[in-house]
Amino acid sequence: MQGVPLSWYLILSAILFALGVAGFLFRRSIITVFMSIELMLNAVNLSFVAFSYQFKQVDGHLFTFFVMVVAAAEAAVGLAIILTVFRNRATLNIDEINSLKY
Amino acid sequence: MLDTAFFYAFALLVLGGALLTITQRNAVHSAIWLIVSLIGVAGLFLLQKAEFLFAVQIILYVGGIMVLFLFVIMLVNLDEAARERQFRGRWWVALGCLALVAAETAYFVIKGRDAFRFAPRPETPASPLGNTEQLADVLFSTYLLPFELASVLLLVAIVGSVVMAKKRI
Amino acid sequence: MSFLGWFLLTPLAAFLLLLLLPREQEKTIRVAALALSLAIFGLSLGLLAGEPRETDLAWIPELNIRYHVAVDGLSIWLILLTTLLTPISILISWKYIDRRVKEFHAFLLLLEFGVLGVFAAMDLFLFYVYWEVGLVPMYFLIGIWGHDRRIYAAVKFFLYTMAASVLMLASIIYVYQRAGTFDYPAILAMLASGKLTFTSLEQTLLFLAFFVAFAVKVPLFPLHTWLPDAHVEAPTAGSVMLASVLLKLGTYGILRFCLPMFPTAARENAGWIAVLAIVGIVYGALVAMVQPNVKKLVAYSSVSHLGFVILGIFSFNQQGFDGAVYQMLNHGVSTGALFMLVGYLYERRHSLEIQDYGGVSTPAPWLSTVFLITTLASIGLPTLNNFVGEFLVLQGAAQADFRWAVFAATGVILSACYMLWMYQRTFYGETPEKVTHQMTDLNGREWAAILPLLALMVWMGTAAETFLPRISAANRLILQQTTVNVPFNVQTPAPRPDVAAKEIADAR
Amino acid sequence: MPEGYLPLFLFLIVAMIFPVVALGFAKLLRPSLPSGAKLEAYECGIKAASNARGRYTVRFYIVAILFVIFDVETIFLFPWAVRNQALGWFGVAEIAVFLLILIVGYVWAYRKGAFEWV
Amino acid sequence: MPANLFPAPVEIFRFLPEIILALGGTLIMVLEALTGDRQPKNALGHVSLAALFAALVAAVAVHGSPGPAFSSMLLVDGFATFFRVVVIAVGILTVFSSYRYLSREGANTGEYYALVLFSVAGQGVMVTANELIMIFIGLEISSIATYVMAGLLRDDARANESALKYFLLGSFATAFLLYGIAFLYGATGTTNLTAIRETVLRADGPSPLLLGLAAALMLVGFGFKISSAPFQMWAPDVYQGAPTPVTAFMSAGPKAAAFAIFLRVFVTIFEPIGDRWEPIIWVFALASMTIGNFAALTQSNVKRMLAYSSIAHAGYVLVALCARSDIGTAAAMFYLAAYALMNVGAFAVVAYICGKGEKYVGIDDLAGLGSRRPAVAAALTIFLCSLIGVPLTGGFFGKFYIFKAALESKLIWLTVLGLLNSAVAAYYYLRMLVVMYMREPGEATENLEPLPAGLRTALFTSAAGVLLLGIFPSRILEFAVQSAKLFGR
Repeated sequence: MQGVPLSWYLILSAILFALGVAGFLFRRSIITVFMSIELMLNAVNLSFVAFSYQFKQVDGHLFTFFVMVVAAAEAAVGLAIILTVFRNRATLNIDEINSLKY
Repeated sequence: MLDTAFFYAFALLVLGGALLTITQRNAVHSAIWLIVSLIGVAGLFLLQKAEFLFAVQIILYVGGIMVLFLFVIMLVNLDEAARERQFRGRWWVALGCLALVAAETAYFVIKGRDAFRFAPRPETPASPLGNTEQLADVLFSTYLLPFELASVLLLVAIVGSVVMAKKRI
Repeated sequence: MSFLGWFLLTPLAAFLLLLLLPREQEKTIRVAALALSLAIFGLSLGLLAGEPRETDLAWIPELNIRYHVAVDGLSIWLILLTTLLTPISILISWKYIDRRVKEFHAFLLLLEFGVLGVFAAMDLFLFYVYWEVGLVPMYFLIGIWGHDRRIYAAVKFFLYTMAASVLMLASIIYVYQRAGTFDYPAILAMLASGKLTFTSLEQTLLFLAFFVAFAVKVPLFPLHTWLPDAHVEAPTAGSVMLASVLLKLGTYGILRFCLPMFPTAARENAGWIAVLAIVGIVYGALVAMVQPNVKKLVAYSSVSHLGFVILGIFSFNQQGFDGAVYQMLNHGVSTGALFMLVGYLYERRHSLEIQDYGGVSTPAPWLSTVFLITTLASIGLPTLNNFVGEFLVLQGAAQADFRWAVFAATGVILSACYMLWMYQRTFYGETPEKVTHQMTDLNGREWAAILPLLALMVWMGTAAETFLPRISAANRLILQQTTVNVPFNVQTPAPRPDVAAKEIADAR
Repeated sequence: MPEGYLPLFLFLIVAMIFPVVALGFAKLLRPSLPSGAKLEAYECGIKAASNARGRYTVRFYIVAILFVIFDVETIFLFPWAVRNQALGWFGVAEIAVFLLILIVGYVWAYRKGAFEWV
Repeated sequence: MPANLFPAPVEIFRFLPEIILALGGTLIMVLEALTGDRQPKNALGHVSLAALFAALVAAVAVHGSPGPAFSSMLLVDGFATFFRVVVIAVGILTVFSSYRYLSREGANTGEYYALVLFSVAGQGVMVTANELIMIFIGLEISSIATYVMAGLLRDDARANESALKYFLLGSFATAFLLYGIAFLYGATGTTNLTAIRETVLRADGPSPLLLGLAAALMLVGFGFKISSAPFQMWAPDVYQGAPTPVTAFMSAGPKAAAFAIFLRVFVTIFEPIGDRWEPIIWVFALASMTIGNFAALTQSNVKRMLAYSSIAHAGYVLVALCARSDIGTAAAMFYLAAYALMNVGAFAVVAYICGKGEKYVGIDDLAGLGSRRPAVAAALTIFLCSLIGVPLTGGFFGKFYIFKAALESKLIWLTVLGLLNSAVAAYYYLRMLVVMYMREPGEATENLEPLPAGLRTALFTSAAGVLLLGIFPSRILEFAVQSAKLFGR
């Protein structure tokens, strides 16, 4: 197990997660916000595989697989919702979608 | 030694792609950089002997979801959106938060270096089967229920997306 | 389930029965409501006779909450007063209430159910349930059938009581958690036998939480601002019930729960509470003097009269207690009668301002004589009911601290001033022509409503002996409970350092 | 790094380097004097009427969604395919239930006109 | 390949309610596909009701044989059955109150009923899950179904926006939850809750630091799902934008299931590091109560006001969680049941009043309901009294029991502040009572169509339920205490 120690993978996934969170909070267009969610999910997958490589068992892989399946389903539904929002309103800019604020 | 080299290469791909995804003005460029980042992550999976996940990552994420993203970007022709200001409020706030999160993670890793002692796992014998076969055994025996529920999940996704996308249902 | 258990549920049954009647026949609804409330009054007389007046059933066994109701000398007369006044208030609102008659009578009976429950509850949880249930119908009575600023008054009434009683709930749970049961007699037994002891800080905090909740209801001086609004805006029946019964919940609560459970804290705080009571008496009287509106005047007079009751309670002696309880009954009768008569005037003249009246005695002689008797009763003329109560309270207060009695006596004089001055302005002097043709004398229905109260005033004034023995028996028991733990003004039990410190340290 | 995949990566690296080098050299060597006419989108000589990138219609999108979902379904079949003799009838029963539910989805989508290309 | 692992019939029986619901949903979709657009869709509503009632009967029957199923993916115990019944009951009430609403909005499609069934099935899986993967998949099924239900009225801009916000923040929360699960997996090596519990309780268990990190991340994920204080910004917009029956469903069903997994994870697994996360939950509880109540004071839209009130009620349940005792769990269970009933009832009344296109959703639109529809007004009064915490209603007993549990574990300040909060809450609920009874009927209540059958059943069952929980709570309370005692042992 000379390869790369576990903590490097964890640091990498932590930084990736942080980038995803930053992207989610600070980007204006919904598509980029959605992409940062995908980044966060990838960070989670990375740490799962790193832990399961550490434990030499396949459960972690399976969890990652299910996370990917769910991410795909969520992307399909999410983009469909984004589509309906766009059809009703020309912009995809988050700040302008605030008719519910009063 | 070779592994560390590959690790740095893929890590660079992943982090570079991620950083550029969230900073690009044009949505298509963000999508492309996201694909690069996903390929980096796939490489890292491979580095950890998870061939099945490497394949699924490429097919599903890059092949499926990113195609969907590009479709949506094409569909809603985001170029005027590109001209608008992309960052909300002050971007140094973003950097501040990023620094905070990075510091916190570093704190965890350094302080917790010894904390990562895990429950002593019994050394499972390296089974002759390949990664996918092992996964198949586990998937269809102990994790049978999540497998069946995944089909229900996909059914809900089909209903949801078609109901939302179709003009007149 | 003994007689008392069934009796306390009859108002609820009457409430549900009334809901079933169709909305249109208002006549049948009024008659049914009157008949039902009279039946309940008849039943309540049965309480006087039989001896075993207690019911103890398990309601929620897990938390050992029990449907434990009992009646003793203290609460028997208050229950009778409530059951008497409900048919009377239905009678006086025969013409007065014309819209949504069904809901009005339903809420009145629900109010009676809540109030009777409070007087009989012997389980702390059950007491709190009845306390809040009594609140909701009164809120609707003021809010729906009141005058113009009724919504403000109703919301103010609800929030005042709700905010205060929420702290009481916290202390009830705390006592339950320490004692292990809600059953009030069991808690008292534990307190007496020393199994359950509160540190001095605990006892003061708990006492204050209970006391504030009751003081808002009394109302004691600083917390009384909701009463004038509630009275002015409430319909006549609402005012009668509010003045004669709901205000007594506070004083009854203090006597029943505050004193026996936290005797030490009660005695320590007796000083400033008595001062507040006296301030209430004098302040209430002075403000009443300058009120243009009759109902506001009577409301402030209640603040003043109930100041006497509080003074009597916190003088910690037999006369004080007897005087306080008796004064509660007198105030219920005389102020209830006063509000009814003001209601009659309002029904005729549709105005509550005093200057709209004048020389009413010429067109309505009988109305003015009855009004005179009630006014004299409320200012405490001897041979009428308030005199006995006030005299006993002053005697008790003198024993505790002579200065209290001196200031309180001034209150009696002041109340005489504003009441008689008000009477003179409304009933004597020249009669403006609007008054002459609007003012008619009492008709049969109004006579039937006021006569029982007049009879009671005289009966309670002259033959107090019929009522006092039961009251003093109950008071003797309460007095004995408040003294058994600690004689008057002696230092408190040594606080257990570990418990108190730890208690506060990890209070999160 | 499982040894089997080394050639794959070498191939990947070459695949990435080749276009970059080729286009890079071309860009350096050719003259570049851009002018208005040259930069216009070429539409067989006709004057370009609107933005090069016209709007796609929704139905393309629905096909893309259903592609992703049924793509996931096929990926689920991979592990089963690899181990179907060992799993035997038990595996077949599982997969049958899995596919049955998704076939209902397919039939529903078909009846709802998600696939019409009109 | 392990021996033939065909699940024993008892294991399938333990999973029966969810199977019924999923098959019901599939059946509805098949029927929807076969029948064209001409037939009225109420028939599909009845099919969904049949499936829900069958699932309810099954859930009660399954309680007879508790125990793990499907290689301990699933654990049926008192706790699971209690929440299953609550979730299915919420589903039934939602379907009852959405018949009239959907046909009025012209969106009476069969898919709505299928999505309700799938969402309830997802919540059933969440509640009985004994495995982190199951929690995750159950959460996703119920969330995706609810996202789509929120955005069902595609041409209504507000519904779209609410679906979008709900989706983005939902997936954001799920990502945090997953990251927490990853660290939990890393710390203990397994994803099975019972196995994790043993590893954590063992002496040489994982380091509290790693567990703390996992707990913190999962707390963020759960915080979003139950809309507690720091993560509650999405709730008011989403509750206001979504169609009213869906808001009723969202505020009761998924929230109760989210609390169930919150309780299961925090009370059983993170018990050893309890004194680390207890102050955080203390702050969350106080913040939710205060923000929820004070923000609701200034609202003029009923749905938005009820959204803030649901944040406050999430705060009360967090107080029960903060007590970290068996009684605390039982109190939380009881409160969630009472809360679900009164909230769905209140939203059902709003669904009845709001008219086409949700025109009349302001508090003043309730004016004069007391005189026009006394029965509906009486039901809403019961729900409001229960929300305020007036005795003889479920809300009061729930609140009382929670503060009893809190006082037992020395949370004196939290109790006092919580009770004062509920006094403040009385004000904005009273505003609705005032408008309903003490104002002359406005335009909304003037032309109200008669109370449809479905809505009448929903209203009066939930009103009866609230009163039952208030007056005779001992049956349900005893069941909650029993299941809380052997919960996680």
